[in-house]
Amino acid sequence: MTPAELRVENVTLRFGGLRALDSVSFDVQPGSLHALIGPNGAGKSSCFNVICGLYRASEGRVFFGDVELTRQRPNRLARLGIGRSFQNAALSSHSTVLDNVMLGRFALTRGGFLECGLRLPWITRTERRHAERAAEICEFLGIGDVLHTPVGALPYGAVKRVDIARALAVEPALLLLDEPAAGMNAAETAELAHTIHEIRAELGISILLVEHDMGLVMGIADRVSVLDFGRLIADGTPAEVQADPEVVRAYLGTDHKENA
Amino acid sequence: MLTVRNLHVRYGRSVAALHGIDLDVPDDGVLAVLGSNGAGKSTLLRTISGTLRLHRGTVSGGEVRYGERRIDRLDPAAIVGLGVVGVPEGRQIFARMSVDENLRAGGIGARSAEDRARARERVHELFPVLAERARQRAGLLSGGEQQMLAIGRALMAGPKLLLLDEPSLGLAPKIVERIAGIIREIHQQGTAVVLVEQNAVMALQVADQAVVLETGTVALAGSAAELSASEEVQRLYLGGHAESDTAAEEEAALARRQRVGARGLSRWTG
Amino acid sequence: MWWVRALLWLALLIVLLALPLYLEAQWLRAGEYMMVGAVGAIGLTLLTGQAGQLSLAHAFFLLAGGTAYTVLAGGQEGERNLVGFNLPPLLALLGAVAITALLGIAFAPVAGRLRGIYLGVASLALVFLGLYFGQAAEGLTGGTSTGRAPEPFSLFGFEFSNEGDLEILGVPFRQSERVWYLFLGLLLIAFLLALGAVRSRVGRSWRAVRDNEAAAAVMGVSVARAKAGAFAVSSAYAGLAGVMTVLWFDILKPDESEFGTYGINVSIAFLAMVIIGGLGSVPGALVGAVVVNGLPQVLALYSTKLGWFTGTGEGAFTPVLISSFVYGAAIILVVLFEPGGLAAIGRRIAGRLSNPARGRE
Amino acid sequence: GTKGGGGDEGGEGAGGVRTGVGVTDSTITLGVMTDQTGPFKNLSTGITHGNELWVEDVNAQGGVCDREIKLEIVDHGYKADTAKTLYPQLEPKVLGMVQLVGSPVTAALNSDLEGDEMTTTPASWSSELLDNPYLMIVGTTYDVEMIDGLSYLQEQGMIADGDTVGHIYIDGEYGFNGLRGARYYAKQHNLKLREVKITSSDNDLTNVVTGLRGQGVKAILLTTTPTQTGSVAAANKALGLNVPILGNNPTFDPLLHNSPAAGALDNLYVVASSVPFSADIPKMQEVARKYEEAGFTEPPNAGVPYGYAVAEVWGTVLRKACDNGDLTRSGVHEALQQTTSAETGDLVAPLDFSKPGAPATRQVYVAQPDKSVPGGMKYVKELFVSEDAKTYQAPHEG
Amino acid sequence: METFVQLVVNGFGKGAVFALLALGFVVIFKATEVVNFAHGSLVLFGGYLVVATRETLGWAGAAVLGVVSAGVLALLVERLLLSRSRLADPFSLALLTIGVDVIITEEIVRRLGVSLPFIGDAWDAQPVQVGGVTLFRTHLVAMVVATVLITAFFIAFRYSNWGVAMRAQAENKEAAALVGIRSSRVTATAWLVAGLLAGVAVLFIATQDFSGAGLSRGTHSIALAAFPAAILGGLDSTAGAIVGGLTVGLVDALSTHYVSFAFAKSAVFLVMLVVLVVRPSGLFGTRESTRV
Ligand SMILES: Nc1ncnc2c1ncn2[C@@H]1O[C@H](COP(=O)(O)OP(=O)(O)OP(=O)(O)O)[C@@H](O)[C@H]1O
Ligand SMILES: Nc1ncnc2c1ncn2[C@@H]1O[C@H](COP(=O)(O)OP(=O)(O)OP(=O)(O)O)[C@@H](O)[C@H]1O
Ligand SMILES: [Mg+2]
Ligand SMILES: [Mg+2]
Repeated sequence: MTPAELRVENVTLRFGGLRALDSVSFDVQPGSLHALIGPNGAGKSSCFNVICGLYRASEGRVFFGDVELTRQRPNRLARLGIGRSFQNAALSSHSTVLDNVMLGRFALTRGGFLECGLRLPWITRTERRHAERAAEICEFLGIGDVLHTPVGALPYGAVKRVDIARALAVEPALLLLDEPAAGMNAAETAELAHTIHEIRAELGISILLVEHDMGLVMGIADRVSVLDFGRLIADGTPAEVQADPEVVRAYLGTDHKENA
Repeated sequence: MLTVRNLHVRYGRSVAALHGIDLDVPDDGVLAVLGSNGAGKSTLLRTISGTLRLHRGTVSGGEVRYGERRIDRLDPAAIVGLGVVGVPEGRQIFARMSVDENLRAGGIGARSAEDRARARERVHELFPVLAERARQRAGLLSGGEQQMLAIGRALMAGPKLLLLDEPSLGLAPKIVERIAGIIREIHQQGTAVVLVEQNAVMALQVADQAVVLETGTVALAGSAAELSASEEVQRLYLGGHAESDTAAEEEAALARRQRVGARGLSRWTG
Repeated sequence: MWWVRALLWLALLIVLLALPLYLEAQWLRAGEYMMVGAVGAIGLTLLTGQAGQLSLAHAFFLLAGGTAYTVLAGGQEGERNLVGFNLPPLLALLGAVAITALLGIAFAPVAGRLRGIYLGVASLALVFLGLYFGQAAEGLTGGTSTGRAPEPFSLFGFEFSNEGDLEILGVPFRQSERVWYLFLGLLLIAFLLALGAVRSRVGRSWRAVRDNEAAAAVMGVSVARAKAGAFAVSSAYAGLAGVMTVLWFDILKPDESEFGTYGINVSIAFLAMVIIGGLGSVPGALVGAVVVNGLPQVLALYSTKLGWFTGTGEGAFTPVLISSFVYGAAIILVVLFEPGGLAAIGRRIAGRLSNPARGRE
Repeated sequence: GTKGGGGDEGGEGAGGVRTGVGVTDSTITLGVMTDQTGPFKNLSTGITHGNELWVEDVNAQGGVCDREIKLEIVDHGYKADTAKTLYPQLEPKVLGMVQLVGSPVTAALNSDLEGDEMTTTPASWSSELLDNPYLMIVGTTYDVEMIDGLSYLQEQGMIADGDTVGHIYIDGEYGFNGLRGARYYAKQHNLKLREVKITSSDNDLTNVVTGLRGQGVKAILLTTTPTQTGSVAAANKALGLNVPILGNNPTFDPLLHNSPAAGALDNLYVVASSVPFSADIPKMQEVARKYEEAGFTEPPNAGVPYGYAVAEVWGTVLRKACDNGDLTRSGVHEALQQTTSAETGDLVAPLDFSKPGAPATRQVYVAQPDKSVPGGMKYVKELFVSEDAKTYQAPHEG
Repeated sequence: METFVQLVVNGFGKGAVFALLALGFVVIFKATEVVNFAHGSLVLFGGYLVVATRETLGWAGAAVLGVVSAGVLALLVERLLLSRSRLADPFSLALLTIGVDVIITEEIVRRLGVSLPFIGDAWDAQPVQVGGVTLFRTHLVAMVVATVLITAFFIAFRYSNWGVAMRAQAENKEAAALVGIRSSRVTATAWLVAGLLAGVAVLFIATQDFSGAGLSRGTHSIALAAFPAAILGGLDSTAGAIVGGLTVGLVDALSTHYVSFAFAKSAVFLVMLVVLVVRPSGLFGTRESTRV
């Protein structure tokens, strides 16, 4: 799938009196790695939720190529080629890793209760094929050896990877990652950075990344958008953004150089 | 003074999470605990705070003492009563209660109403957003705001020993700085801290002692400065942070490939 | 070692096939009643265990299914104003299943808005409505006073009743024996369908909706449809169990109070089966049904046979009472010692047989 | 081997009598399917004790047809499913059933009974049951009781043609059959009938009586449980309505005298075809004495004489079958239909089972609660049949 | 009109008792998220002890004993059974209470034998006439008791830490333990209180005025009838218990007369259904809301 451009146009999101997003606009170029950063509560996850249709924008629109996402039901997203990981992982903790990742294949497969129940030959065949692919994705993310372990028994870092694997299992053209490196140490973060690189290089997809680990963001992003109190306060290359005094004030803090 | 001696912990019948941990945290100390995913850091804190049982875990050997008291058999509330208060991994705020009620719940363990009022003031000072959102349902806060609430809630009990499990998780750099500041401040006011962190830079900055756990045992221990200087800590925990340091990244990637023997991921052709 | 498990299942099936040659009619009846329970319990475990929707409406769908079959297969009776369509029994059975599925879908919009115990009690409303309509719609149900006899099931001219002489291996095959095979067949179909669905994308979508609706939606699952689907499937199962119920009783008789053949006690009993068996486990539902539906029957049969608890009079320990105690105690013990239900025990044993646990749940 | 192979098809037994299931050379076994655990355990226990007393008596006199009578008692707890599995176990052991409690149970077993030609006495007096020729109803039916009772009220001047009366009935066989009688009488006498359908599990009828008061009823008819009768009586008084209340046999239980409604029972009239426990007739006094001697702990109720009377009728039928030389099930059935006058020492009005579909009698007593007598009820009118009851046509009659 | 007024009076009178019952559900749910299906059996147990001891202790003594024992039994159930399966989810625990319920109920019904003892001696069947309206004394006393108890709870929940501790530990045992809440003490208290409430309720239920029946299996079913009351008001709301209870009483009374008796029970559930469709967590219940 050739990725399309994601355009966020003047999106405003209100919760009662609170403006979680305030007329936010930015584009994610096809095939690029775009980071969305900002202080806690700035509206990054909310922005993801608007893109995914989980929140209805109060104003503004979001386009993916020609499709207006803000008019789609959330379950259409996967079919449009958008995969997403979650800040809190949002997995079925009693189910196995493989079962969780296979959920990502939902939109790619067919069959209702009767077909599946009867285990028609074509159902079993596709099921097997997709399970192989899911295993391949897990392998790629380094969780291939825990395919049959319930997610609840995994350490946090592995859980985050399962979540990413599930998002990849959608076979997305656009991948949304919400703080994938949270809870990982430096080496693991570096490993993740590499993985993200590889995903983009080998699959040629666009990635929109929310992350607080500036090392990771500045190291791999092509472009960075910065939110603060729901407003877009900066948008540019990592270098530009890092130098922006407004961003330093609102987000990075004074001694970010050493800290980040 | 918290002392951990030869601690063994299991989950269920099959998983041995800790085998033979020894630690000391003096009453005025800050101990940083580093280690990769699954090393047993959270397990260690659960054991100290007495919540291990809630995860079907059991202490299968060794002991934990706080002062003279042996605490590995006490129930969590009694441990809180001794002044040992924890912030669990992954926030675990009371999502359906308001922000304010969360703080109130945190204050239940406090000694007096006065203490409680003082603590609340202080929490609001540290995290103004918690005052602004006092009436909001805690579950609707952003991830970082929830983390702040979790720390604030623990502070409400006026702890003498604070156990923090990855407090910087999901926090913006500026807030991480602030948390570091807070930890220092708490420490100066006479509270000991055990800090489990992935953000080693921050952890080693505020700690005076540090240990590195690897698969349930103490791999390295020493003063924070010593550990910062050690090569392994440099590589695994401090390394990848420099923006330009692609060498470390490469190395890590290589390590991964060797570990899982994975090929790359090719496109799905249907 | 999947073949060990397959062999065990096969052995069980052979035993079940042979039983009518050896068991007396009353034991067959008890067994048939367990099968009725099992079909219903499978439906409920899909809905409550897999899709996470607590339902106490099962008894209502039982009544709906039984009524639908009786009406579709039955004849018009002018004198009593009874409605009937004279359909062939097989068609009537399928019709009943379809009708209950539709009723399930009709309730789905309400169910979709509610969660947990709120949904549970809300669904209880259906049982009370069922009680009311069972009494009021006499043209369909025959009313509480006399009820209405269902057309015996027949398949391609073969009657599952006492009609005609049939003898196999010297054993006269009468209604009890014939119905045993009918129920066994229906149960087998119900069981395999459920198992297949649970292990496929359908089951996966149910579990996803159960655990996190937002995540499920983003992965392409239509939450409303998945929920409605689970409700429809579960009600269809209950409907089939309802058809089996009227065939087993030889009568459709709406209840006179909320405790009866289609009352809250029945809804709760189904819930008990599902939890005793292990929430979400299809084989567990079978075990749960054997415990809950079978125990009182077997205990009553045994105790009269052996002359236990023969006290009459006030305050006597009768078999019915004892089986209530055992039922209660069974529930308590399972929750106390094996919150995962009996299926968890089974899984542990299976886990010892074959090492890596297959991805299920 | 399989379970197949040679059922005993019956044959010639001792004394040249053909015998079948449930009969050996020395015993005749009769079944009792009763409720010792569920909602009807009070009445059922009384009936069972009545049955047992009779068996003792009859065996003391040498049994029937030179055979001892045995009862096979099973408890189904008013659960139709339990009954349905217990039945095939009981069936091969018994000749017939002297007691079958519970309308859902009776309904569930109806086709089995017919298939097995099992003559059975249900503890239910609904004329709807009479379409099954094997069901033997001892006493008159609910519909006839209501008709007789209403004519009693009218004869006493408590109601008049054109009045409004309320009828509270439990949905189901019992209540509906009573209502049938009330409707018939209402039609004959131009009464305005206010029908209130209730369920057997709801006992507080204050709101119902409040409603009837608003409609200006002159009498309240009941086909309810005793508890519900208590509620109606109490509300009748509390709300200042104070109209006569007419209930049929199962509406009264002597336990009502110990309830808060005790003071409100003076308006209650009970019609029944079997006598109350306290009845001043020799046979009843004899049964009462035996009940006391037997040392049963439960307070006696009307179930006891009824249970005794049913068994007496069975005695009559069995003796007739014995005389006919046929103690098989079909023999019993035949004997039943030849029974034109079963005598129970006036415990129950004389019975005639020869007309299929028709109640075996249309005579009733009228009684009123009276705490001072054992059994808690005293006669106010001896056995009688009203004109309306004579012309009434039961649903399966003819 | 007279009929209508009388019906409303009857409805509110019964509603007060339903509110007491609903409060029993609410207390336990608030503290543990467990729906206590055994409430009916606690009600029966309290009643049984009153019956069993009133010969020797006199009515008042027996009533106190009954209330206390129901509380103690509830406490025992919690300590001996529920607290031992701490790792089970609320759902399974609710089922466990069904098991408890079956056993206690069957045993007490067995012990009651064929008797149906009434226990509201102090007020039962002594109506008061005001104008053309009959006020049942049971209803009046129940209203006073319910008002006092529910107000007390409301205050306790609002102004003490008890309420906060309850909800906190209901929601997240681990986090609650970490702030020093003794969850076993909180749950035990909740059960004790719910048991006491059940014991109080039975003094009004097994009466001629309220249920028309003495202590019996039916007493148990009535506790179940309070379910819709608790749900309708919101399972974790004290105010909800009152409003729910009164609504159920009123709907029942009015639909009995204006629609049909047989429909009354369905009517209660239908009203509840409508409320739930509009407010999925009841009138005053805390709304479920989650985010990712
Ligand atoms: N469903 C909701 N209802 C009410 N307020 C909400 C809701 N979702 C988000 N908010 C509020 O909107 C603001 C933005 O939240 P969001 O989760 O988007 O922040 P974020 O940028 O992802 O922060 P973090 O980095 O901490 O995860 C927060 O103040 C949050 O409290
Ligand atoms: N509840 C549990 N049941 C079974 N095993 C568990 C459980 N919790 C943790 N473990 C196992 O115990 C080991 C230690 O886990 P722990 O959570 O203490 O690691 P950690 O160092 O905190 O990792 P992370 O940095 O990912 O939080 C891991 O192998 C983990 O899989
Ligand atoms: Mg976020
Ligand atoms: Mg951890």
